[in-house]
Amino acid sequence: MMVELLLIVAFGGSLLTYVLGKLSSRLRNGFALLNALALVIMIGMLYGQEFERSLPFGFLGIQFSIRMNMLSWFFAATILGIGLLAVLYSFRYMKGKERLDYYYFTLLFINASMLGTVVAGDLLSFFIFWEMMSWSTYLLISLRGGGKAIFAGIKYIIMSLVGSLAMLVAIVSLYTAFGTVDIGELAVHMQSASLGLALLVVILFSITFVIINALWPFHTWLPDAHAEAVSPFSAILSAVLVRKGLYGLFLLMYVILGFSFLDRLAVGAISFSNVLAWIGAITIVFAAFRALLQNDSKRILAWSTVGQGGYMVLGVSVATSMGMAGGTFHILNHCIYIALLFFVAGAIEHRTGGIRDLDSLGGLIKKMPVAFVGGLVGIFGLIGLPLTNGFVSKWLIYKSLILEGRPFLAFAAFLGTWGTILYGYKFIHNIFLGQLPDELRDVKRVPFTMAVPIMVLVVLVFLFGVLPGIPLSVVNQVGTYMGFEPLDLNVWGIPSESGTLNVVNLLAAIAVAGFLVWLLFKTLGRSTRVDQSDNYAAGAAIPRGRYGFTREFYAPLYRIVSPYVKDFPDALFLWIADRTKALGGMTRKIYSGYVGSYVMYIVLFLAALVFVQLTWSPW
Amino acid sequence: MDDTLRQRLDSTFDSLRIVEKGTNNTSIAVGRNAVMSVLSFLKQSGYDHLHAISCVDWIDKGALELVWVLSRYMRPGEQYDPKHAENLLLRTMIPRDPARMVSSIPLFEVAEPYEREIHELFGVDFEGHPRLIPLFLERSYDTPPFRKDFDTRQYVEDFFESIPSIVEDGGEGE
Amino acid sequence: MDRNQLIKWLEAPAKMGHKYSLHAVYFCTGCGIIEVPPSITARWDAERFGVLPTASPRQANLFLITGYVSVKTLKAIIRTYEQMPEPKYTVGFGSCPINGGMYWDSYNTIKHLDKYIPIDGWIAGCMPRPEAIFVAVTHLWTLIDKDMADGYKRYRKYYSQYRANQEKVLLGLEWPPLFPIEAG
Amino acid sequence: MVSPVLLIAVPLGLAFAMPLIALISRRLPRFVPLVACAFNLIVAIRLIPTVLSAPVIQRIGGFSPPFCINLFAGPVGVMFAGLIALAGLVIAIYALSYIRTGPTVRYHMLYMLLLVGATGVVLTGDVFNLFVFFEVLCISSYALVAYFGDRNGLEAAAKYLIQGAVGSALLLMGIGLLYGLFGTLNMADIASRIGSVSDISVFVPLALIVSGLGVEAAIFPLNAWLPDAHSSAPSSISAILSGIAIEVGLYAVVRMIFTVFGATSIFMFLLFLGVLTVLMGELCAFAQTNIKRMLAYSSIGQIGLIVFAFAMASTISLAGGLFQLLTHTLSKALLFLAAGYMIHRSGSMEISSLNGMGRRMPLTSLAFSFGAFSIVGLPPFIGFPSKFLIVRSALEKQQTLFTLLLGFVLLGTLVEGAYFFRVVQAIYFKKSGDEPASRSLAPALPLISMLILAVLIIFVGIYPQPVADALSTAASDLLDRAAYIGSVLR
Amino acid sequence: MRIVWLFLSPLIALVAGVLLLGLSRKIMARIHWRYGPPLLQPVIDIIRLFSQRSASHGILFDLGIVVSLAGSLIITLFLPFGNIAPLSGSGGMLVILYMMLIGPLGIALSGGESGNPNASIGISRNLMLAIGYEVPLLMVLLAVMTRYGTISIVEIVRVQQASTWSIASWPLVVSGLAYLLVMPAMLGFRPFEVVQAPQEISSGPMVEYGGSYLALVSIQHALSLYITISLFVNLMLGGSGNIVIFLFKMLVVFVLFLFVNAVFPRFRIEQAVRYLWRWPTLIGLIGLVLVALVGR
Repeated sequence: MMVELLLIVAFGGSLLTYVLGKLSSRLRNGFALLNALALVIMIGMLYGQEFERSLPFGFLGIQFSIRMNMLSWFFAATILGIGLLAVLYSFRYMKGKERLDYYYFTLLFINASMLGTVVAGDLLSFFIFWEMMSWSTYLLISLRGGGKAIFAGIKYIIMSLVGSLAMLVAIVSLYTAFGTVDIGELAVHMQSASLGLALLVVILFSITFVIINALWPFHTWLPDAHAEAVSPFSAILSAVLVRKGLYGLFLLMYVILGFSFLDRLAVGAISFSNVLAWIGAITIVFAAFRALLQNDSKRILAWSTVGQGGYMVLGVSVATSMGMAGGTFHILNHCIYIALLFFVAGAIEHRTGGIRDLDSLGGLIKKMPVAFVGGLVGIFGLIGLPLTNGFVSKWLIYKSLILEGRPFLAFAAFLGTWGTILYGYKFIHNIFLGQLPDELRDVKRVPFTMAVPIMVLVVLVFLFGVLPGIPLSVVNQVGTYMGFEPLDLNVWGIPSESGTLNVVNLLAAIAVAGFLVWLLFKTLGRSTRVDQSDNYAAGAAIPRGRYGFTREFYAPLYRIVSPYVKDFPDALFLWIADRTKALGGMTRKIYSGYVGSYVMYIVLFLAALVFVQLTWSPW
Repeated sequence: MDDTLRQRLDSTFDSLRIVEKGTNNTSIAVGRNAVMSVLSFLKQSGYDHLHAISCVDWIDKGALELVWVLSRYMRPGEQYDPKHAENLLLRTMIPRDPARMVSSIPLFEVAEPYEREIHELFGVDFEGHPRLIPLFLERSYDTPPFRKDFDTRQYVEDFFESIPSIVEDGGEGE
Repeated sequence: MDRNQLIKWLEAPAKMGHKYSLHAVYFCTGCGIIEVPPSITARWDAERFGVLPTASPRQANLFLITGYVSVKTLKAIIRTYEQMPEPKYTVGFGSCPINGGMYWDSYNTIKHLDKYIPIDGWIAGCMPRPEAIFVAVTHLWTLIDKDMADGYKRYRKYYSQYRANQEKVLLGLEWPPLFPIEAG
Repeated sequence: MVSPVLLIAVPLGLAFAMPLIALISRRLPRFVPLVACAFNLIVAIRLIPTVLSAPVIQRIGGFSPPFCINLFAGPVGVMFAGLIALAGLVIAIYALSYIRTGPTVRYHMLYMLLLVGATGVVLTGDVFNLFVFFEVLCISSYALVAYFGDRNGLEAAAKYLIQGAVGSALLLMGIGLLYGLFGTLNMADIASRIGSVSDISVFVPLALIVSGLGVEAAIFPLNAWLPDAHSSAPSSISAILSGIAIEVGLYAVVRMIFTVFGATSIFMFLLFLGVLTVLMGELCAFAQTNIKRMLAYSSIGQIGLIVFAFAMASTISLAGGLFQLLTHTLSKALLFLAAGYMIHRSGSMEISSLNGMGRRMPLTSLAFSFGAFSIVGLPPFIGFPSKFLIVRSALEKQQTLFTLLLGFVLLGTLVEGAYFFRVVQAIYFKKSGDEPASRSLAPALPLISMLILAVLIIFVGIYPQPVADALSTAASDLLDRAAYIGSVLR
Repeated sequence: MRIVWLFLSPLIALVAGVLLLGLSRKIMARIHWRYGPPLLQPVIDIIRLFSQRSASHGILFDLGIVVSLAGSLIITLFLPFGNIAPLSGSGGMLVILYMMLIGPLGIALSGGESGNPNASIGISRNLMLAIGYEVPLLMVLLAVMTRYGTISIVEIVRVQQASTWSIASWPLVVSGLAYLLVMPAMLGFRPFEVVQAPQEISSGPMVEYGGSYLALVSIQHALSLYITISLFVNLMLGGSGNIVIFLFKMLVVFVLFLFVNAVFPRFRIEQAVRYLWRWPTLIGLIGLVLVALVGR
């Protein structure tokens, strides 16, 4: 009964928020927060339960059903957790902007529909929630209005429409083949499915999930959508919504088809997991180097989301229990630190009056220490430094890649990490370090309601980094649900034989070494605090406000790399778009407006009919 | 300096004295207010490179002499040939105390730093000069330093000696 | 490394450290700088004495002013001196920083550099040879030993006078005073 | 049980009584269409349960079937009549406040005649009677297109008239040939005798009738009149035209092919024609900047989709086709009505002039976006079940040809999604440059009609089950010729 | 016993690193026909630096240095040193690779905080050079790891002890060559000394480091010298059983690259990255392909 209640509260909540918004904004904010909190508590109570129940009402003869297991619980928890933080964050961020009722309604509606996709027991309800998610996201991406937001919105909705049409055809062909859309029954039927049908279903489903997960050829909508969406929503968009594609892949690969079946699909070396792995690898490298060339704080994070998506797919496609655990755990980690980074970018944009261009920011560590701590920890998580959660999941992915003997994939992953280091440092350096420009002198600190989500996520990054056992036990249960034997792990790490990961030694070593060096520094060194203007400039006094190096931070690398990282899928899609527009223009010529030709069409049509009948008489 | 140029100079300008000292060392002395017209005339006839403007302080004559050093690299109609470089000095006398002169920037852009230097060191005020701000010196002096009547030793005596050396023992022990 | 060297090291490591590792900021002004390259390359090799050229004043403790000091250069010298970390020693190289040298009567050069920044050692001569640098360095060792090379202490103690002189010559500096100046 | 003939008789009577009512008071005739449609709707709803079990045959003129004109009130016919009545009612409410200038009495009379013609075509069982009602329908729509009397209104009506006349001529020739061949005009009678004659002599009348009716049903080569007619007619008229007139024409084509001729071999041709119409409609609409022309071209696209569904000739596909027809009627009517008032407010038909309409007319733009989302086929709206049924029927054929053609059709819906979302974005997210965004709602009456349509769209979208069952019985009725002939000639 | 080594190996690393530094200055001087400073000059420098009072630009300015030195210290625990490897059990090569990242990142953060454009230019050059040499280095490391089928470095050393050095074994000699070409860049020696180019950007990130900061950074520099070379020795030259031979091998490798350092001019950063992505990467790729073909 709890899951239905969950859905009702989620959808009902969003509608009620809109209505309450008409009354008073404080009431609406309070209710939105309460709603999100209630959902989180409910999903907490559902932990560990595993059941599948059909719902009373159906749709055109197909019965809907609800399904709760570890996999959907894992995704539902991430959705609702980040949803709660985003709602809390957007109170202050969206204050003073217009159309707030609309914003809160769509935000909660998207959360609810994502929850629906995750909890759906049969493919038709999965599809319905999926469609509702995509058109409400479209409405929220273009919330800010203005040319670029609209372009991003249209681009998103068309690509997600292509995806959902492909999925519709796949679901219906499954329904026609087996007469049922229930995931459980399909898993049984699929073993006996004909190869042709299985291939068609796999290809169509993976098109949808690759588009939403923004993997390499179909990633082009993500950077625009992120750069134009409001920060709380781009946090949800990149942390959770994009990962619905992965939930779909898990559903397809492990629950419905089962991995043994997928190998049968392979012809020679080109198996499904191989292709997916290589797409992931290309995504990692391409996105890492594209992110280097960006100059807008949100676009860098958008490209990093595209890149990190490649890691998860890499981990999942290796399909050993360790790779699987690595991929799943990376989903959780990525959703934590990318939401953190978007909250930080949003806070900066909020406080500096909408400046996102990295060249005109700098030295904000003095003014916004909380944002700096959040940004630094986020970038550390993104890079995967030891003691952060990113390290553990990347360690699992790398280890499984190397032990599976796939060095080139591991190479792409490592290269991606180094690319992340470069653009991660550029993000921190251009915003927080360096000289504080004059116009940013009176920037105020991060407001409290925006600082709380940042701090919560910072604690989470370190907690999961230092005690990986806790999240890994959940990831283990997800792995067992999907048919992998669980990793043997203790709270501190993975004590397996082929190279253990023991985070406690790491933590102890870093703590002791750090303390010793700090002691050495404190006793021996005596230093006086100096203002930023007292700086070495070959004997001259430094020019006010112009003494920094942020423009084209990696200029030599740009010159070497930029010819190879042109975004040609993007150019390809834009070319297709305006070719159809031209084609539309041409076809309109048929309706030339001259009635004589219209009548000629009718007579010609008749003559053709009769002529064809006379000569070949096909009818 | 070829003869044709000499005749044309004599014909166009009246109060003009041309002195030839050896090869390639001719100087033209001209009245104060005819300088600009002679300069433009010379520029048209090929002397388009202004090397420098310098200033000589004839304190006994009570006058400052400004010297424009021009040079020409090709006779009209000929090809450019550095070996045919011909130099020319244009001199003029201006009174010392209201030392004022028309700026030659409209003709020669390059004259700007030279005029600033002469203004700073000789105190000649150039009308029409866009930025007559100090070029080298940190401090400002009542009589411009390069003038002969500026007694540098006296100045050093008054100013630098006046700066007290650091009184060591005045303070208490370390 | 005979016995008493060892004892000295144990008693006053800081002083010994300073003696045998003088990282110098060569302030290339006037004609003195031409003497510095031979002193650090093969023929004279200053590194034997631990003297090494550094890129920025923050990393140095020896300040070598190698030539005449014009009014404009004084501003840069003061800025660099103030940016050096605390136990720092300055050596005036050549006669010009001592008393103006051959530019004694020029209106634009600084005559007695020690009126503006404290100088610990002088090397006489109108362009002393590289060996003179090493004489100065060894002489500086003895000064450090006897705690007489206390230029930086004098600067801190009489900073108000130094600052007054500096402002008198340079008509206003673009950076705040290094140490707080008490009233008057 | 009330007899179906009332469905035609009462509105006809009222239509002709309109001038008399006009004499009584100037403002009364506006309410007559309202009353008529309401009456029709009630009668249709009363008839549906009885008809679902067995069709009602109504003899007119006392003779036994082969010789008299009989009405065949099967489930399809009655449902169509109900749909026509419903759409007519809603648009009549809309027209109350929309049509103020010009000869309003004549407008309402023609409007009534159009509805009567449509109901007649749907219910008749006699070929010639079909032609008569078809003519009534066409002529009243020619006249109504030219109602505003402006330049392009007249020009569009003239073009529509010429093409309609050619179409009707072909139709008449076809019926004449049929009469010459079989000596009877009763559909069931012809259907029973169709096998006894050689193929080619049957094919010619079939070709003539199909292309004749096809002109009105806006199938690809024959629909050149539609973009001009719909865009220059008053909005309420273009709503009723693309909502009712095209569907009725399509019903006639389908009725002729399925029951009267039973020409199953022509379906492949219809299939390709449907796909072609979809692509033509969607591509032309994609390049449009005028809102009403765009909606007109999108109607062509939707009609192509319905033809594609009918051409697959299985019960599910017919049910899907009928469901899509219902979706199109409701949502396209809603779109035209909403667009009507937006153009009324912003002064020009260009899409760019609709920028920022979301603030100025919030409810109308909300209705417009509901219509847009349901036409594209997004879940909570009525378009989704119909698209689902069509996709299911196409895939049930298990043939690669059908999957390929389905792919093209879905591409068409994708393009349709593109240009509809572009308009929705223009309405909500683009700032309107000129005057400040003063909120002025559309007057009450049009809002009510739009509200009814919107509620219907969402309700059927969420709970499509009863409508789907009714439509599947209607589809099976359309399909089996024997039952039709049996029930009529018994 | 392991606890003793836990504290001893960083000290040994420190001493070895500082000695290497002192030796490098001596050998460079000898190459320049100069007498050169005493061997313990770096120690003297560090003592002098610690006694100096310096200027700090904020908490991150101090913390960054502390983190980078702590990071380098920790790596020495993971790297086997002769037959001693106190913490090598908990993580293997991947942890080492990531911990090697903490040193430069710490200095980058504190350098950035100093607000000096020279420092920022130095840091961006450092990161670009890093991604330059990481491409071939990763290929080499992956070749080694796939060749020996393990990610624990102790395992790799043990296998090399049993059979031949990996630089001598067939498929890895190509990777060894690539590793040799990349070593000057990792050590920051002359052909690739773009990061601390004193003449161009006045010693890059270290422009604002005063007394104790410069001391800590030079200690960290010595440690990273030690780490890079001991990693090379462990992976390629079979990291011997006892400490003396291990140190000797390190000395040989170090002197080899010192000679290269003494005579080469300095690359521009763009030339350096183009070179690193051309020849060493090509050789590394061939090595990796060979290892993949030869099979585990």
